[in-house]
Amino acid sequence: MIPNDVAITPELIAEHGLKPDEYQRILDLIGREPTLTELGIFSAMWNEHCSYKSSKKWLRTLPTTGPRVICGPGENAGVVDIGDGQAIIFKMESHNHPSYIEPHEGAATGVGGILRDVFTMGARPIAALNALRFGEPDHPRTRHIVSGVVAGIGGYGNSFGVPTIGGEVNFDPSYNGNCLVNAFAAGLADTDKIFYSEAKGVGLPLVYLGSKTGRDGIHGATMASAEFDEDTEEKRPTVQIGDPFSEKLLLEACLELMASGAVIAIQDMGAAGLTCSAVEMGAKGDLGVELDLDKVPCREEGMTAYEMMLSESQERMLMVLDPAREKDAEAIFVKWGLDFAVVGRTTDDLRFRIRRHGEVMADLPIKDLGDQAPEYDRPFVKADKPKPLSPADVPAPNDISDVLVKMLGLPDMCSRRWIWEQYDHMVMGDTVGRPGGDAGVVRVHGTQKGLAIACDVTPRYVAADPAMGAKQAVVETWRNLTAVGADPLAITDNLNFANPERPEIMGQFVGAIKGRAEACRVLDSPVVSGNVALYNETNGVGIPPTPAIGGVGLIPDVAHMADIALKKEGDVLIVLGHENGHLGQSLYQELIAGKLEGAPPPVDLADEIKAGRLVRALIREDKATAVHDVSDGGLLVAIAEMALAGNVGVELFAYEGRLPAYAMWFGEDQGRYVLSVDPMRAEEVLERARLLALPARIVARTGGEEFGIICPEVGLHGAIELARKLNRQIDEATFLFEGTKIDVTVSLGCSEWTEEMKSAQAVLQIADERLYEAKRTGRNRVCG
Amino acid sequence: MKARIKVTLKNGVLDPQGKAIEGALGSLGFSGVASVRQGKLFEVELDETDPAKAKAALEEMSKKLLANTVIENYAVELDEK
Amino acid sequence: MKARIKVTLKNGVLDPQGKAIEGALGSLGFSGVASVRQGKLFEVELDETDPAKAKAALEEMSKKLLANTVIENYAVELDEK
Amino acid sequence: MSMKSGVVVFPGSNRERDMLYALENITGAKPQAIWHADTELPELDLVVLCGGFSYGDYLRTGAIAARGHIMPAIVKAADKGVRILGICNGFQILCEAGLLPGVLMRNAGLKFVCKEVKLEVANAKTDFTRKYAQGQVWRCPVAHGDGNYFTDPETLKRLEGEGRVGLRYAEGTNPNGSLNDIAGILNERGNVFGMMPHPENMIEPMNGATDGRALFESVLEAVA
Ligand SMILES: Nc1ncnc2c1ncn2[C@@H]1O[C@H](COP(=O)(O)OP(=O)(O)O)[C@@H](O)[C@H]1O
Ligand SMILES: [Mg+2]
Repeated sequence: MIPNDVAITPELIAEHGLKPDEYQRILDLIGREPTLTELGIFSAMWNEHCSYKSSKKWLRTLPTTGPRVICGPGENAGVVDIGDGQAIIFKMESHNHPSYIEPHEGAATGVGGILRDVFTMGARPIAALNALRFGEPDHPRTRHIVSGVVAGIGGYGNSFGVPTIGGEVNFDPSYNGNCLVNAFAAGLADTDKIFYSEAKGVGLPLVYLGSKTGRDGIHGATMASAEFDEDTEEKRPTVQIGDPFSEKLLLEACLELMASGAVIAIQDMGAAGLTCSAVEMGAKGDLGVELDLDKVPCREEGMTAYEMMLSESQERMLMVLDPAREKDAEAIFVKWGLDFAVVGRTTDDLRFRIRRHGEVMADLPIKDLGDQAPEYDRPFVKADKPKPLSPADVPAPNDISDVLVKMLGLPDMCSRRWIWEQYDHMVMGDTVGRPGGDAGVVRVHGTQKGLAIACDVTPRYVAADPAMGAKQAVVETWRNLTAVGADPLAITDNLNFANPERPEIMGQFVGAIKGRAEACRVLDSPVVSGNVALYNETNGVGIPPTPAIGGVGLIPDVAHMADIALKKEGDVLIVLGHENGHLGQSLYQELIAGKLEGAPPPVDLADEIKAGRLVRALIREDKATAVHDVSDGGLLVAIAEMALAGNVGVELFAYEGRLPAYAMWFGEDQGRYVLSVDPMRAEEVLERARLLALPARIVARTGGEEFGIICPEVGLHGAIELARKLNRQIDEATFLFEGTKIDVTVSLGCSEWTEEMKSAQAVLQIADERLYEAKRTGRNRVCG
Repeated sequence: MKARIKVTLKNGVLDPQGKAIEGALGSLGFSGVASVRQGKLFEVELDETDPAKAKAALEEMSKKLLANTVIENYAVELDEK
Repeated sequence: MKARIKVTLKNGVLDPQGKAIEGALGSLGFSGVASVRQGKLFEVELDETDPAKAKAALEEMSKKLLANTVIENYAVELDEK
Repeated sequence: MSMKSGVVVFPGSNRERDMLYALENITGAKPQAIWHADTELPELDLVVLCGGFSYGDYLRTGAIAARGHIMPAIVKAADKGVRILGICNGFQILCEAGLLPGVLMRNAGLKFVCKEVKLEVANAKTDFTRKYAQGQVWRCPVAHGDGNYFTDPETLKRLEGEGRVGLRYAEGTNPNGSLNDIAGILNERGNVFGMMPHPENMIEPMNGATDGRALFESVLEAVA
């Protein structure tokens, strides 16, 4: 048992994560020494996670409103109007630390938490995504973390029954000590049936819903209890276990309850469970809250007030009930086999009062717990802006195809199929854009409308230039939505940074906010929800700044959308957008020069808007049969991904522009798309781009099951040499599938354009013949 | 040599399976079941014949693979011969 | 009264998990593992205090729910007091 | 003629909406949702046990649901010759309830797998496959962690010998290690069918193909 009247020592205060001046603030506010339970409540409310004390000042500068925004940040999730009386409700949230400690359960409960955020507001979840960052693949812990996290995300979402339709994954040594697990969820609700957390009405019952409370996730408390507890039987794990089955029941019960009209306000119990939810509900409604903890359904015996107030047991909710409906409400929960208990009531005295065994364990001013939380204007320094590089500052490759092959085999670039095949992406029957494309798409059930969702950020860009990198993350998300034919609506974000008490980290944060705010404002994509995860740092080594973005877009008619898979032979591939061969901070640079340098690619928001409009129009007019935005790895990678997705080959045309070929193929210039277009329409597409003053050119032709490479000025001999090398490299390259290496073989045929040959067609035909010869004679070889 | 490794959830760790089973037993008419916790049981056959060495190897296996020591306990039992 | 029920796969029934564990143990460098079979362990707390009755109830539970007797065997063990 | 169908909803079912939607879309008649705690079934031509994670898949997949209150009524209906279709978790429940032989074990790869597979119609004379051609290969998604069909050699021989294997994974797409690539089997009488894949998620062009429709159309024809 943890007594309530222990002496509050400086050590105890420190163990609760409170600084001496913060403790002084508590003393000033309540005019006496807090009880242990009260100290616990303050520490929960005033920690970074709940109070946003380091970030609040800056978050206020983000654009959060717009004609479609029904509810911006401040509630469990953001709400955006999608027309016809419906709204999409979405948010992204981190579960980084728990996932590092126990990958499976940490990731699972992260998914559970974000799903609850969405259905607390009255929405049925219709899509989930996840943005993941892991340490380097060879690091001893990485494998364990990756497989646990992926299984945990799948295990929860699959059982709950929400399609997981996308996400992103990066591997980098800087995440060795701190993985990032950011979970996104979106749900659908009627605009007139959205539920909020603001309590209304004095003397109304507060009802506890869901699973029982155990001693899960009581962080500060475990340390504390170890001290107080003379005979601790065993050190209790603080890990929370996810129970997707209970969550599914909670979803159905809550939606039924909401439809019954019994709910006045509702809030899920997330971080700092009962404390945070009760205080928020009361404080928002200018009401006090009284809880009788003896009524709280508990899983374990002898739980103290301290433990109950800080427990982070999952799958729980708190609501203010219309007392006239108590019987019906209870019947619904009994039917679904969940706990339903009146545990308190609202009051008019603005106090947060907790009783246990008839004794008052805490009695605090409810508004001060939230409003008076410390807020910091932390000092920050901005890093110098890196200098833009010219293509010539980055070495040329020995040969281009060699780079392509290596690039496609990079852990950050190889197919994520082994991940998303572990996620049920088909459940609910409305998945129209499966994972593997630019954005996942789900149909709005019963309509022709579609919702496109994508997650993006490129940490190496943000590390080099936080403002530009954060801006880039917004536009990349925006482009991914555009590439499937959606009008981007709004975004949510998950700002993952290291220790904000270091001015250079705070500098990254401030820079990222500025870049983000600008992009959102210009692109008219307000931030409607989000999450800040700071202190991602172990032994002084922090993560690179990783402000992940989740974007949602609307497709008016899913009969007119696009994906990345090439559909047919004989199309031409048009690249739209400015080509400057930008190689600073590119994958190419990392691969060839072994380091990242210079400025990240600049973003031109006005051009983005123009290009986006054109792409969406072409998709809706069915004039582009496949679309992909150009991102990591540049144009050649984008084309290869389209070819691989569609199992249609491509012949690239020789390039005769002003850029060095490697910069053209691997430059990561922003604002670009590759469109697969019927040759009959190519002229029209090029013309429409010209009218917008956007560059566009034909780069390739689709056809064959092969990927052709044209190598000017090397001769047949050179080509055979190159092919042999390619063959060797593919043989040696590591392709990861399901976390294990798989062998890939390739057969290559070569031919030379000689005087006698009349056309390119003929050259290709000969190469084709030789390729088939290579396949016939045993694969994995070169014929020339 | 045959051995058994029992892996059980630590005290206080939520056991959703056990909870569901309790419920199912109740609705099948079994009353008086105060609690059910579900664990795992591994039956292992080793070439090793020295009990002390076998035990040490099994402890290693449990720690490294069979049990998730963040949330689970394990116990190794050798079949006496 | 506390009791344990062990549920194990019958001989000849495929055990994909056991197989995978054998493989994983091998790649972790544990040699000499002839076989691994994975089973379940239920720790049950009963209100019943009479051992014979408790045992009978546990057998019933095993047959009706805890084991799939088509593919699994079970064994009930009471904690001696 | 319209078909009266119902979908049983257990705690943790999660493809009931998909199934209700598919049935209405294909048969033109609104199916009923049947609550697991009921003990009687309405008069129906087809009872569907849908996909999901009934009782969280805890203990064994389908085990707890198979002992639920509604099950005696389903067994009775099966005895009377009512068509019973179990998809995914529904298949697992039918096996646990003894309405179909064998069990669905952990996938051989030990991981949950969601992907499109190819199904081959191994017997096109059943009430659930008659609208397909014998040997026809069609596209269908799977989404399960325990779909590895296993049974003893005699039962397997009987299933094969009596034409009770309705569907098989085709062209090397077996996602779970099932014996003989079995994707779906029938009971002796031919009115109970269980399969792991999800034809209800393959019924409209926007799903990528409409290959799953014929399965429901088969039952529609059979009961007409
Ligand atoms: N963790 C994940 N979960 C589900 N899908 C993922 C995950 N990571 C990547 N994907 C999918 O793999 C595809 C490739 O990802 P990525 O290269 O990040 O796309 P892009 O560059 O277009 O943003 C996308 O369809 C993405 O949704
Ligand atoms: Mg993209």
